[in-house]
Amino acid sequence: MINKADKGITDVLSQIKDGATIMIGGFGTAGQPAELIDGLINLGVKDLVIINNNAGNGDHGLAKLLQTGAVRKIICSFPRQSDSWVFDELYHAGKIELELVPQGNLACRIQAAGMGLGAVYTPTGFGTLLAEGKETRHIDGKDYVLEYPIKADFALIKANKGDRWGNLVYRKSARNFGPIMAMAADITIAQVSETVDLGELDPEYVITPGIFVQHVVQIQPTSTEPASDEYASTATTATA
Amino acid sequence: MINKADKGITDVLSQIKDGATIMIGGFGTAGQPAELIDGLINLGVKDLVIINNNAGNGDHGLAKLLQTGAVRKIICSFPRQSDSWVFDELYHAGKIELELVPQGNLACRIQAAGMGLGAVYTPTGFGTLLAEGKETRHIDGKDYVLEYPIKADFALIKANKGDRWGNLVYRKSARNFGPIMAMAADITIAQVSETVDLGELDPEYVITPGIFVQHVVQIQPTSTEPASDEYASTATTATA
Amino acid sequence: MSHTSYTVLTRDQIAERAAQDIPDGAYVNLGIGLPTKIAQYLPDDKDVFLHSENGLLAFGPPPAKGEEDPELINAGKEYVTMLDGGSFFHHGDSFAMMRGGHIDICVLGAFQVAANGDLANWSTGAEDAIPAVGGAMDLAVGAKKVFVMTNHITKEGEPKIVSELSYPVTGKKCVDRIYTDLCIIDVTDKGLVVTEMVDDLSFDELQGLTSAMLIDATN
Amino acid sequence: MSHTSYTVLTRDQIAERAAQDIPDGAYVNLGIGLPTKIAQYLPDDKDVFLHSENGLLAFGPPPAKGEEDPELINAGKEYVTMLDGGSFFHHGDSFAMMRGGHIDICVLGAFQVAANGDLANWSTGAEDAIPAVGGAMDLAVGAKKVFVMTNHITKEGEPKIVSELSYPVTGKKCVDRIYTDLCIIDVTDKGLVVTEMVDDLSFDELQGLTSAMLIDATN
Repeated sequence: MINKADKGITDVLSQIKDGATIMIGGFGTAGQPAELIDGLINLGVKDLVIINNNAGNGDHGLAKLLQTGAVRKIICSFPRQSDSWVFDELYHAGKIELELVPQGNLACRIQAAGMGLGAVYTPTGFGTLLAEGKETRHIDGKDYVLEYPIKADFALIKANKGDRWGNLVYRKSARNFGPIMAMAADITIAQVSETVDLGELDPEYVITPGIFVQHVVQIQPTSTEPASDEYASTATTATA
Repeated sequence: MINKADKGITDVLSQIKDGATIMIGGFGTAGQPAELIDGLINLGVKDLVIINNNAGNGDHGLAKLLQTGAVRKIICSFPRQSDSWVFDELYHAGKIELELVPQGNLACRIQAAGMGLGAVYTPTGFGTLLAEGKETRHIDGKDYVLEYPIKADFALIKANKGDRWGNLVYRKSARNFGPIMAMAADITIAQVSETVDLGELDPEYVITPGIFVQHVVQIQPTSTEPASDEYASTATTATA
Repeated sequence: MSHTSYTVLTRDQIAERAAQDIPDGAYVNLGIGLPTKIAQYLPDDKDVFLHSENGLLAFGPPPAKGEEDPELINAGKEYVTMLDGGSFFHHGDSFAMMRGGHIDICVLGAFQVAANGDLANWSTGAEDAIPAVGGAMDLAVGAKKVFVMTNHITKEGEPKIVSELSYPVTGKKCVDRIYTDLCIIDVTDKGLVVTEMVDDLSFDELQGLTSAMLIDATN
Repeated sequence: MSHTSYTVLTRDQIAERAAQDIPDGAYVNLGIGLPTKIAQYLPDDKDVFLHSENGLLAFGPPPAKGEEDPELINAGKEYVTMLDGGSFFHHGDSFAMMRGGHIDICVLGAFQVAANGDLANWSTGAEDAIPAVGGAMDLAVGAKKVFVMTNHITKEGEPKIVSELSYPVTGKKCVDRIYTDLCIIDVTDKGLVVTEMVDDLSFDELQGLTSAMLIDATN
């Protein structure tokens, strides 16, 4: 009997080793798996390649992970934000490698990985600095850039509800990269606000079918504070 | 105020002209928009290119459309079935052109059109007769075939419920090609079993957002018979 | 910037004017910053569907104080609400809407627009700046119509509408129309065609503030 | 086909044997026809997730008489049911599961399997036949493991396991294991390795019914 929700954060994350390539869901803080990131920080692995839309905000979550020096390279579309000082400093000090990808190409390359495609011709970025040195092709009157899939060893994502087979539903704009990252990683770890019984998620409305998810970790809500502090931000409060 | 559900079948279909390329949803009869196809037959347009997984069953629906001689070419993955005698006869008589596409490449090429990609490298079909003459590439240890998007002027699909903004939900395995065809056609016409008020479809569970749908046509259920005769099969019973 | 006889449009006035050109039923992406203001001026009797890159269609105005949901934000990371008939989807589908030509109109800010419709709005090319692009390049190539909303000249008085870009390009030949605080310009095969100007501004004055050649079609 | 001393497996026995090799938690696509039978022999104490090309995951056995739903069918167009924990999705996602390497095992029928793992199962190449391929080529290249389930020889007594295909290929070097009514063969870098045979069949007899070279690993 398969139970993908039977382990705690520490246990689940312990599979991640130095040098891993890790997708992290979220657009800004919405959908960012804060507790999984904290768990990753506690794990202390190094030399990571991180794929995320941004490069962290403030001093918590992804920014905190960067601050520990654990990240060798980040692939993202929008690292520069008003509160991205952690990344800014590392970048200016030459301590982190940046691969800047237009947001839609980021999404599309992640999708290509999940779909098993070898490469795609995308119109985005043609003729720009971000396509320099890349192969291009004129197809049916339009110009395209050849882009390769972005795969990952792990995807850490945040969903709203999950069951023991790994089926997931999300909440509002926290969905963003979750479903496509789940498809592109060898091992997808989803933190959820609620674990539900098999059959509680309507098969018509499962957003991420369990085939794309290897672990479901329930995060215990411990406060009713809003926003980024919605849930306790220490990994040790996690239960499964 | 936008109401995409304000026209009947005849009215909506009258935009389709000779020579149109038309995607038709369905896998076998599940998800086949029977009433829209009947409407298309009544319309009497000629020289059509049809994209569907199959090439019709029995003497009704898509098979009946083929029988009228309206179809110049069909793009599909599985035309040969126990009851595909209409297509079989046309094909053997050289009266219809067939482009045979592996089912996953059919899906993927439809998706590529909806996503605005110029082409994709897919592993499916490499080294087979169905990739003969096609460009190939070895990427990261694996062989791929270059495949181009399949677009259409129209998509005729079947959904379960729709609203006046074109949002759709489907029913069980009748979903199949519906959502991806809706994304790949200039004009998508969805027949639905029920038109619901705006807001009745939960935004978390809209499967096809209205941006991909131009017309919603409600088919009046007129019998409780099972299977392919679930609804009246004449276009004239349609209301919107 | 010195002028005597005419009054430049405020940011709100540019937004209000641009809003008039958005037809009923349009699927629209409003870029972060200035273009976002357009939402306030969309008439109630039109159904205009606002799209946001992060997976929202038909979102509505900001929530009431205290009703903010950190998981209901737009691409500018502002709190929004959902209209009845709205939907959520993942980033793949969201950018398919953009890249696949399903968005009717996007309105973007600009550093520069060139005479041929080239757009620069993602990077000034400054050596020490951290590059960031977001969804700008996707919108530029993907939307059916690309509108730009911008001040006509920079704070330093430099023209933003130019013969050729000096800043790094976001999208080639992508801009269809430019709304500035001075005028409206259609980007056409014949060149930049001015269709409206603020009162008391002469075409020659406008040309003087523009380093690309303009064509007067205001009368 | 003539033989005296051994008994070939029935179709059900092949299915039952193959079912034993499907581990708990596997995502499995059972090809139309013979492979479909495997579903009947999956043990109840295992969670095996059956996938169908037309957008089903974790579907269950056929419905009771009178409970058939024409909109709940598998790729073989047979009526099925859904298990608690199942899901529906569109064809794009369904083939992403296959092409993207998310399906652990697919079990396919075969016209021929070559010594190098090439599979032919979609066309006999007959001049007047209408070609049809369905999802066979996607499964062949996409699943992590491709099992073939087939009679060892044709009705006419011709070997189906061959040095090189004479029928058009479905997928190159894709087959990992072959279950026949006579034996189980692993397709390896060293060649075709026989790991099990029916009782009273000698390896030489089996080789005689096979036109590719076999390696005996049954003891």
